[in-house]
Amino acid sequence: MNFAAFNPVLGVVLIPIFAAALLAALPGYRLTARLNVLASLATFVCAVLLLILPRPTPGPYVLVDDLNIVFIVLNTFVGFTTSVFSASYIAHELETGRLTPAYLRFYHAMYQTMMFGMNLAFVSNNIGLMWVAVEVATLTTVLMVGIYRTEAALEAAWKYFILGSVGIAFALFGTILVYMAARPIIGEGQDAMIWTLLIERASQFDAALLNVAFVFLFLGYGTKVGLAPLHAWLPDAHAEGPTPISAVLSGLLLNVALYALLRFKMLMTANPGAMAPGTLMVTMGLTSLIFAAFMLYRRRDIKRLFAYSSIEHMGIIVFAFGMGGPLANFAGLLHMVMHSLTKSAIFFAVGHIVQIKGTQTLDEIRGITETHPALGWGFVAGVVAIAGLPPLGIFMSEFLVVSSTFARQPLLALLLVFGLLVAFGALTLRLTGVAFGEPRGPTRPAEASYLPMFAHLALVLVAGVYLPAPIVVWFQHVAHLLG
Amino acid sequence: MVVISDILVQGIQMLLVFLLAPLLTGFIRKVKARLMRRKGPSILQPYRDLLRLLRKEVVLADNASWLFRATPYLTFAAIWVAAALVPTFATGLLFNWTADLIVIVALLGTARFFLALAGMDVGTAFGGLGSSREVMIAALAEPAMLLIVFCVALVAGSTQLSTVANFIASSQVGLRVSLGMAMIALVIVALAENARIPVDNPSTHLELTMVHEAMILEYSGRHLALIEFGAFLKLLLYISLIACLFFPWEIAVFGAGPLSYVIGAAMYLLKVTIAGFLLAVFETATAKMRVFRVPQFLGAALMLGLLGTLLLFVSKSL
Amino acid sequence: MLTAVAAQLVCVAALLGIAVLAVALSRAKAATALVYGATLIVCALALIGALRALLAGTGADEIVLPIGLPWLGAHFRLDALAAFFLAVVNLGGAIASLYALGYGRHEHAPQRVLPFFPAFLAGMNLVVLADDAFSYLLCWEFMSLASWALVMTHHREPGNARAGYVYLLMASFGTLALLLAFGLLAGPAGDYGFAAIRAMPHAPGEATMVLILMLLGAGSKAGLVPLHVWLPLAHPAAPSHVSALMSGVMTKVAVYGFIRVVFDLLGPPNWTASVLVLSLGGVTAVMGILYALLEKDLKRLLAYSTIENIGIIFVCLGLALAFQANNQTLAASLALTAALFHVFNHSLFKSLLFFGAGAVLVSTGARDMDKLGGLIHRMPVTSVVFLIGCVAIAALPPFNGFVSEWLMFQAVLLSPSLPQWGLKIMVPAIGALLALAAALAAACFVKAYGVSFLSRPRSEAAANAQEVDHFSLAAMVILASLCLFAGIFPGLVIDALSPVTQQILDSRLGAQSHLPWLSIIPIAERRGSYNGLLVLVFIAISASLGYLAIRRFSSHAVRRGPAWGCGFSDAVPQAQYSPDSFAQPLRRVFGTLLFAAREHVEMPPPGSVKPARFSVEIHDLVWETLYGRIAGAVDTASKRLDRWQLLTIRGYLSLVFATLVTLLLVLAIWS
Amino acid sequence: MHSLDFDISHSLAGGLVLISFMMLYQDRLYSLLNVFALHAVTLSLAVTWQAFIQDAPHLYVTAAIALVFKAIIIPVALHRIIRQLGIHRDIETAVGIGPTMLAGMGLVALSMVLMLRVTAEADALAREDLAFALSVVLLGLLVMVTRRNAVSQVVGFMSLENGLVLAATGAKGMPLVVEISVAFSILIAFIVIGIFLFRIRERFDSVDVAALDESRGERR
Repeated sequence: MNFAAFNPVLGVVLIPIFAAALLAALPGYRLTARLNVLASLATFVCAVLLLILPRPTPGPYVLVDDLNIVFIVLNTFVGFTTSVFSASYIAHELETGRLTPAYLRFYHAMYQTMMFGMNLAFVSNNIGLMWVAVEVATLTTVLMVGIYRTEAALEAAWKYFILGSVGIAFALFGTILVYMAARPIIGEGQDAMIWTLLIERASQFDAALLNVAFVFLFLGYGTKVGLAPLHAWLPDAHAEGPTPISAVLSGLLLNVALYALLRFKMLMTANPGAMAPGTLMVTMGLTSLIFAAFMLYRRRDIKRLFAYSSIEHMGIIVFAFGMGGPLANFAGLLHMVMHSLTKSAIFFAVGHIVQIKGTQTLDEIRGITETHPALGWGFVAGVVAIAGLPPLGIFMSEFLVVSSTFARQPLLALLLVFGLLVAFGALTLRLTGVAFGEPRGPTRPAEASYLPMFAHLALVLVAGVYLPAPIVVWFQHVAHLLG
Repeated sequence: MVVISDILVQGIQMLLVFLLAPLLTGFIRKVKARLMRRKGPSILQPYRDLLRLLRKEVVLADNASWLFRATPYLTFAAIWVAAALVPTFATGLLFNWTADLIVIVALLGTARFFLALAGMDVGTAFGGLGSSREVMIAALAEPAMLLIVFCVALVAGSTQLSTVANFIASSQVGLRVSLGMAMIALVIVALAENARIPVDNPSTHLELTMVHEAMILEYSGRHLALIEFGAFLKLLLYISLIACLFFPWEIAVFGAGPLSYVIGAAMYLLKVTIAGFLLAVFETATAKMRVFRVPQFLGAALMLGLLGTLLLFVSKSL
Repeated sequence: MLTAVAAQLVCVAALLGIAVLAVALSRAKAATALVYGATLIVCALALIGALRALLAGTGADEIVLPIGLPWLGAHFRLDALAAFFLAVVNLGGAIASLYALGYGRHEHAPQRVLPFFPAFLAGMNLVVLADDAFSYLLCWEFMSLASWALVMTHHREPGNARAGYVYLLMASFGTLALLLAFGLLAGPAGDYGFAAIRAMPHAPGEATMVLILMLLGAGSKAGLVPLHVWLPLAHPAAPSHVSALMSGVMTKVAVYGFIRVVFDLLGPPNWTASVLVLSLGGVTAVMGILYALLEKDLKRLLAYSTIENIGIIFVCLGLALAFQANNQTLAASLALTAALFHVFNHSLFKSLLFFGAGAVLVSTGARDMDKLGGLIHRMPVTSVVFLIGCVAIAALPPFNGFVSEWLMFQAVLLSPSLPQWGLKIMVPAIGALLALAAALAAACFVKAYGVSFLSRPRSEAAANAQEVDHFSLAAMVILASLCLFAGIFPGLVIDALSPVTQQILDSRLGAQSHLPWLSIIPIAERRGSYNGLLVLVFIAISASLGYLAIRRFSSHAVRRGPAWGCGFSDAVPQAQYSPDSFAQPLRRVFGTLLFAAREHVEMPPPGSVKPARFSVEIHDLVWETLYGRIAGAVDTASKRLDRWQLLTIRGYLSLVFATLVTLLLVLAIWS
Repeated sequence: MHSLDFDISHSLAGGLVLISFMMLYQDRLYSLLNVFALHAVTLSLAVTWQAFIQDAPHLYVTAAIALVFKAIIIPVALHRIIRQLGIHRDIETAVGIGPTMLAGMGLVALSMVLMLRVTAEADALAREDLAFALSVVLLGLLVMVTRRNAVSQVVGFMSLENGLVLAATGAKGMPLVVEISVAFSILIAFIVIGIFLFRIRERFDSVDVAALDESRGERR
């Protein structure tokens, strides 16, 4: 096969779906786990190739541009590390009998299907296809959340499912409205759903129709992003599913929905008559941030805690994109990447901690740094990073968001700072409890590799101090694209 | 040559305060006794007391530390140096520029610091009681003192005592209400700092009412002599200070010749005598107040100092 | 050849390298000696570099590294101001390392200290060097974070977790305030470089806002009342050499931040700004020392006293602002010199005192003064150096603390020349507050020294205390000698500071070191002068004269006997004055109002054999009124909002529905 | 011809809104299901008409799905579930019928105001269609929100989805309509199966709140 003719886009999309089929068929834990890792690695390699090789020209279904390549690379990378983590995590679950081999097969197949859905959503140039892909990803995660079949897990999955379905419906209605707006300009048929064409002609669309469309899209995809008050499914889904899924949910699925939002936001900004989407995003972002910040105080479950922290960070990111401008967009993009890496690292740590302690209740986990120094300090580093302390990456983005906002809209910045501080207080309070103090509960050593966690943390640390110039240029370009 | 005469004058001053201090206390005691229609001891009695104490052996508590033994020397030295820095009969002494009014106050503070520590050293309830009350009084007296300094410095544009004395003596000043207030405040501070009635009673030995005496209760012999001497010096110092700041009449200007030195010295003696007499009259006529009334007493000084400063601003701006 | 700033950065890199090494070595036995030895050497080198930069006065030296904020790079700059603070930081760091060579051996969890100690030092160095807003904040938070990890060293001890939590929260609050300040300074375009900020004009309203934010940001790190609450919790919780660094040095880094932004970046201030700084400083000084006075934990007492000293420094800075606003630059440089001098002094004696407290902790295991006493007999060297520290911090001549306070009072006395009535009236009042603070400080340290080192031992441990190791003693002796040195040769220090005032205010005090007899005359001879050396010599001569005379003329007899106890001899040590009882008179005077202190006496009726009981209740009003309420409000808010988390699915759907309808309504009405 | 096209599709879409209102009015589960079947039939008619006038044969598939799946299979299945699970046959309302109707009218007015103004430039057909579709969507959501029974909520969701299909078919030339309607049918099937499997007898919020919190470990 001629290497140059190889289209990495196909790899990104097809490897997961084939792997899913294969994994559904194959028995045996060791083999499937390794295969899962391998498939994820291959997907990641394809994504990197996509980054390096010249971009394919946008077709009716496939688009690769500066914006989505960020998401794709990030997605496949975290997908890969999570699969590594998942391999050691799931082994333990098998031992303790929480999962049976049959369910494990299902789990691996669903994992790859989900990766397929997400990757498809990123590369699709058709807003209808994107919608379908997002829904596929959502439905697979619903199934994974309920995989333990405990009452709480089923309840969480059910809630996720119902709220997700309503979100799906909204997003679809919005998509239809966009089509309706585009049809008189672009003409009937598929062309009116192709993103590259839409954005070219967006300035001529009926602004009022776009407004309504955006409200629906915003609520629809916003439900998946986890914006308050549409977030209700998120904490439960994070808390009750297997931890790798929590990591993927926080680190990736939220990004998928966010990506969709950003695409439509670009459409809105391209139309001079349409309302500024920024106001809406800023409002919802702030609401999510402040609401989640307060919620953090009353959490007793460690995974639920970090689920709320994801809501909080999604709030910040949406706020940043809502503010717009090169600085804030750059910051939002950076924040999103950093959040994905950090939050999944935290969930890796949390997964191990929960397996060691056998409980998710915060009060029963104490003094981790003493009993498990590497894990404990890794966890501390993760929480410190997610709380926005330097020298880790999130600090840089928060710095940019806050300082650029303060110069433009002091009041908003004050609200933002208020939310950040409240959230910080809660996170560090819990951190102090979990990482320090008299150790409590079982203290046996964890039989797990901390490699994925430390890999993420190392990336976050490096990014906090030094961002390579090509990445900066690339992000700046994307920030510019986002307006 | 000049230096030698400078040192000579400075030495005379040091010797003068050294000799005069017990005499002043003797004088005050005598006057008080006479006011109470007692005969009273001789005016030279303080000298005899000191000599007697020097000859006595020292009784040290078992656990007294070196600090306890060093403190008398230190406090005595600090107070003596401070007293030597206050112009008595002449200004512009050789070492006047070594220290200004703030330094003098601080030197007295050093002395008190070590005395209070010594009071804590043996670990009896009395020592602690004395020390803690002493530092309370000092804590309240010092802000008042600073405001007085401020007030005076505002008039004279300096904290250097020689400069202040020369300036006020030069009669450019005239009578100022604010200076009067500052003086009253300084008198109050002086009463408190020297453990005089109504703040403290230097002659009491009823434990619960003691402040200063409780602090030095463990001292005996030559140590006590030094501390007593220090107290005499301090009293003289404050009187000299009041005289120098508010009544610098006929104080000799540096290098003015022996005659003006003599006149200055005579005037100084007169001033000290009058002050001692007034103090004795005041102490006879007043009763000691409760310890926790002292803050109000010193608060008055603080208020006076502040008021004086404000009035000065007003009068200056007119 | 390395430039000066590059050399400093190399030192920082070395410190970070040591930190990484310490992680690797943490289990090794020799790790403690290796790590502290290495930090000692690196800090000493950095100190030499900083002193050379300060004294040579070669002007600013800059470097840009391709890290940090991508389009800006990390700017570092070494000018006179930075050099001075670097000297303070590295002097403190070097001596703390020396101390820790001995003290660190007693640490039972060295792996929790060794990696963070050099990192902490590196952070402080970097803050001072940073020359753009991003690097500055990054290093600032890094410093906080490293020190937080150190505070959490003894995480199992009760209260330490809370201390760390409050510390981290307040640090973050401060950083966010700084972030906002820099956001304002940088403007909407985001020019985060200090050079750009310096060049930009700043509107008066903006300047005031920045000043307030700096007071919040730097003030919370420095410990200005009412942002001080974390300080007395966190500083004592860390190992003592770290406490010394936090109190003696890190608070100074905060002062540096304030000076850098307000004096250097912001340009000429408005005089009203100085009112705020002055009043906050005055309140901080008095409140800090009153807290200290009521404290009976030795290390917390020292931490509270740090708050007092920060207050003093901020008063000096406020004075400098006031003078600068009126173009009285000579007076401004006097006030700034006083501030910087006090920064230097406080770093010396507060480190010394914390080292002493650490020594006491090592040999008795107690920080509570109710369990100490009589250490002067058991720890001869420590007791002498601790005494020197106490005298110095109580601002008594001839030690260094007095010199800076004297300079400050000289500056206060210049205030009548200010044209504004508000300042004219206010400054003397603030001066009186400072005098009160100084007197209270003396009282406080009489208590600290008197109760811990003098009197009779109050516990078995105190009675059997041992002198500490030679490293610790060497560190303390060096600091004590420096205290004396700076006290008797203040002219040298003032001259070393003049490049800083020259840089910031474009004005300097006259050169002092060539004056006869090493006096200092800040403004003019007729205004005021001071000579620490001569005061010391006089006292020495007088004391020796007295001693010689007495040796010659009086009885030498000494008899040892029991102390006079009114007939009750052999009273138990608990009958001595305790820290609480020592503070009682002052508590009565100030506490009723400021601490809502109440004394409860339970006196049994006559004839009853029940013991009488006495108890004191003291309220930390700042904590209760401000922080307690905030915590309560957050709690209530989270409780209220949490109800939205306990809905049924239908409830959640209703929320979604309501949001949708609201947005559509807005759209319908708005468009 | 154009006006006839318009009138018919207009009246069918209007009929759909009317039937949505009827659903709001029902207080018996069985009658609700019947009304829903009517809703689905009307939808199927509307889609068929659109297929006819747009000359889009693939829309007939959508119409067929609507007819077979939603008008027949689902109602029957739900009937059986009600019987088998012994679900209470009254509809429990969270908000009374009267206020619900008022709110429904408000919602319809809102969607009219929005859509008619919004799509001033679009052709009348699409405009009307969208306005009705939005009304149906909002009314469906209203049903979900104001009714407590799980079954009535599913019905609400399905009527919401009918609105979507209406909108999609009304959008001339819109691709993927069939796929979408299939996808939604699967979704609904999942929900129905879920109800059956998880024995959600009465309502989505059948689980007692306190018990739910305990299972989350969030109660204090």
